[in-house]
Amino acid sequence: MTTSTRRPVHLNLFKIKLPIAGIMSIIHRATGMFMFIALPYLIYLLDLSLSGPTGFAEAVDSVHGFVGTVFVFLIMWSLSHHLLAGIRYLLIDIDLGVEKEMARQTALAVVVAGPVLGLLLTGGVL
Amino acid sequence: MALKKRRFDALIIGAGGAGLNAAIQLANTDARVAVVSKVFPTRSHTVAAQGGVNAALANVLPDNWHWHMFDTVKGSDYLGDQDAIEFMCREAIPTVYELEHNGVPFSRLDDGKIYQRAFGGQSQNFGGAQAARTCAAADRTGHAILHALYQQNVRARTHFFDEYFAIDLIRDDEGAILGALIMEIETGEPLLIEAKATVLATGGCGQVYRTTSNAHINTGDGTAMALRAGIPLMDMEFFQFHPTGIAGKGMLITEGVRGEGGYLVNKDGERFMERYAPNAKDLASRDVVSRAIVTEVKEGRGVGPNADHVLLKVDHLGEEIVSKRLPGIRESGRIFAGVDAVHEPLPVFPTAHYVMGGIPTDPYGRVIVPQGNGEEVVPGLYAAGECACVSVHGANRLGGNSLLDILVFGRAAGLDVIENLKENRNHRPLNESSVETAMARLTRWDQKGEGISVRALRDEFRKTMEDHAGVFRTEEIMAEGVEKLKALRDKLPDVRLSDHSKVFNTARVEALELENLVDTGIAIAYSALKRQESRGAHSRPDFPARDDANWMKHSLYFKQDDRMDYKPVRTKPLTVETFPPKERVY
Amino acid sequence: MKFLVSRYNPDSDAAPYMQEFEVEVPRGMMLRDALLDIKRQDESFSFRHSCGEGVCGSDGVNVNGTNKLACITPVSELKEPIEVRPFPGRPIIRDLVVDMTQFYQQYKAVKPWVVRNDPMPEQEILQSPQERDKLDGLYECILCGCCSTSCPSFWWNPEKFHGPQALLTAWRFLADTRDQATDERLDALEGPYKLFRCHTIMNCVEVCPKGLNPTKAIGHIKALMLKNSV
Amino acid sequence: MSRKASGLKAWAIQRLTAIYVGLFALYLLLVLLFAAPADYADWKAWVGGPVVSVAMLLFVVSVLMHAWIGVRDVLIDYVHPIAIRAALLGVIALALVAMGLWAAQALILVRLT
Repeated sequence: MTTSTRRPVHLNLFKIKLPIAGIMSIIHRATGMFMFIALPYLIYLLDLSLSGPTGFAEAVDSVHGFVGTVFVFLIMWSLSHHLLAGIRYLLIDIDLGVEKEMARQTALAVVVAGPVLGLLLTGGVL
Repeated sequence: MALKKRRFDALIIGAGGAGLNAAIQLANTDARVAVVSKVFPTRSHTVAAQGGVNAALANVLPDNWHWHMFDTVKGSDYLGDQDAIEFMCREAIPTVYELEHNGVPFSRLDDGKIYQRAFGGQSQNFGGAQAARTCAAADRTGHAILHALYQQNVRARTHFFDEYFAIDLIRDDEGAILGALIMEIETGEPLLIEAKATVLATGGCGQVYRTTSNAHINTGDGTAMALRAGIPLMDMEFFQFHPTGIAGKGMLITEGVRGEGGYLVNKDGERFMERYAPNAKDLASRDVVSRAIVTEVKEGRGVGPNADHVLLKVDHLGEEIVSKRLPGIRESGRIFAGVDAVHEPLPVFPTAHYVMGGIPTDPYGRVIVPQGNGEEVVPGLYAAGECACVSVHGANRLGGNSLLDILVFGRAAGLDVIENLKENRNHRPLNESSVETAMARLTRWDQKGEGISVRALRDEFRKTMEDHAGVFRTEEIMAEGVEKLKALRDKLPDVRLSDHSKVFNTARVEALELENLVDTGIAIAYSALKRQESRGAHSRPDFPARDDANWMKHSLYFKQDDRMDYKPVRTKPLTVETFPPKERVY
Repeated sequence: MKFLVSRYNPDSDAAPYMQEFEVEVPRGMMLRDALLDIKRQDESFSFRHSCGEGVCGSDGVNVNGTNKLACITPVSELKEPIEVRPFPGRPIIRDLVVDMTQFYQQYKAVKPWVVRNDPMPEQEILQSPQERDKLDGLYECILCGCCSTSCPSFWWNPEKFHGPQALLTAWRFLADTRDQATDERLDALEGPYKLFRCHTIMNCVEVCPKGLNPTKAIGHIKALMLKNSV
Repeated sequence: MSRKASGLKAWAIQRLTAIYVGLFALYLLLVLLFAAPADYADWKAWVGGPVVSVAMLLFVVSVLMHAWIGVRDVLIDYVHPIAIRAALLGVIALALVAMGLWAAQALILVRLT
């Protein structure tokens, strides 16, 4: 058909239901991208903290401010989610939790555990 | 706009088991073969066959093709042609092995061979103990076979016209078939396919009845096309009602359930088949079991609030057997009857299932018509599968013989086309007036204005068929039915579409299908009215006995003037002795 | 009950829109019955359907955001208003009918047939029940397309990513002890696209009307590939 | 990375690096939670330790490889015009190398001083 290129496509993501495992997956991707974007700043902090006592103090200070705390929380959440989701993926690779019900439950667990763990870790490290 | 044309060596209409098995034979040679299907090939109704395919492989119990032949002749109530039946039962064995080589995932026995289950009407040693002859891929045998055949055709690069609807055959003044006019459903555009040989493999026509196990697509397209081309339909009065459809819905519960040990009970919990068929019980032939169920319900022993069905007990088999051998049934029961077969019995009632009759052919798939005192082949036309009548099923088909029929005769037709092509190297000249007639059938639906809707006429027709050409048939009921059906046929010219758009207009397809349903349905009702005996699926309370003296003959219905003709049953097999008619008890 | 169905006729509509229908819902009604009722009200409404019992795979649609087979989806399980749209990501031909060509192409691309180099035996190729069991959960696929059209990776790369359906089929033949083309099949799946666009999102598993698990099949392909390359 | 191997190899490396990154991140978090360095000297001593500094370097390299494969996947999924995708991949590759060198320099300098 010559008209095929003009045909409409239904891809309204607000009208397509994403199952819990899909939600977990897209958060996995988003957290990965966030940490990638945050990498230069993390390396800057590492460099700064190792540059000398002043740098170390500056680095410690910068993560204790309001913006810094929010940043640390986002990183901790991202790390928790990405890590837990990653473990889930590795287990699925070896056929553990690949059945539908189990996959749903573990996905939900990861989505819930991410921010909770993120919050705890933020409190713990700061 | 000029009509678009394509030329092929062979044209196959229908992409179920018969069409695809014919196509694969051709595609494996250098013939140019086109397969036209109104749905994507794996949506063809072969996909719904559950139980299996019969072949005397003797993997489980002793067996040979001669026993299989006896059961088939007996099952046909001695109306089947014994030469064709011998051919089929012999060919069954290599056919099943070929399927296995083609990738069909048959269930297996511990020794690695193909699993075979018990099915109704199958015996050892000419009517002795129950045989195990039905080769199965769990309860999805048709699905497994159809997909494998499609896959083989993809491998062989068969040319598919998916979602094209066949309008009519094109023929010349000598009656030779030159191809067909088809319509691309997606665009609504007609296309003329010229072919040296045309194979009709359009499947069944269960949609003529309101309650049926058949798919929406089973509208008798091929049989109606043949009728319009002046070809008669044979033995159309023999329509099989499968005993175990889900009550009120029609979805099939395979005979394999009874083969695995399931049985029927009435409202008193009585295993009533013991009364109707003391030996075979629930595995008696399908016509016997269907009549028994209808009788139970008529005599007030039905189950449910309306006492309108019986129960199929499976729960005693245990979860392992059910989920291993009958997983699809458990699923269907849950979805459509709200019943888990592992714990509860399934509500069942006979459902319109299979037409034994069809386009008359010889065992090579060639369409044959009466000519003078004998018969003649229609040049360039073949038919195979449910739309054809070789006659291997006679008055009643055995479970597991339909997949066998489509495969054996689809293959035989394909092979004969190959031979035919060696002699006929050129296309015959096109006959323009025939093309115009076919085009008129398409353009007729462009008429605008008020009229009866397709849906209304269709609903009324199917209801009338159910009421007047069902399981039990008296002169009175059927005569009234034929008049009603003819009256409905007369209304066809007044039917109008309100939607005249081109692109994927399913209303137009349904209108074309309606014409096919009407032609095929009337063939059934008319042939039934005329046959004054009870034989196989054709059961007449006013003529309760089989009448071999007057009626051991095939009926032929012609559309023109609703004319009937008859021809003798071929009782002489190819190599063995004739099985003479005997009383049929199970 | 209130139904909202997606309508689009290329002859007259610039874009798809939702149309409201009221359907009376008796007990046990399937979504396909409801769509047929809508067609009764408006003959021009188009959708594919055939067997009505979930084996032919014709009537996959997107209902309230999830891909389902209409004929085995009880209306009672759906939340009102019931919104019915065509499969996501596929070009719409008309109303609920989409162009599945790409999906079939991907299926054909995995060479879905048993390849046997040894000469065929006169009888069946032997296969133990345990070997045959490996095909369970694979061969039952009905090509309805629910899985692939719910897969984000397939939405973004339908030309290059095989999609869950075709990969399930690929594993169906890799797992068949009769097949002798393991290396060729694995080689053909290499590269970043055909197989490795799968990110284990598992939308496919979520929607398969036959309860099959393409994710598991894909995992088995990857594992076999890894095993054969070290 | 050869064209032929860019599927399986990338997938395998993604998983291998994930395991290492995950384990080391866990260790890092435990240290920060329960034995956080009190001051610069503490911090420098810990990071500059022979085992930790090598492990840390390996961690950085793993993170960068993991990120490369992950970001590449994202671009393959969403960015289809080949020129734009190639340009983005180039920029990202450069950025990752630069970040790697930057982190390595910081970690090596702390060993030397």
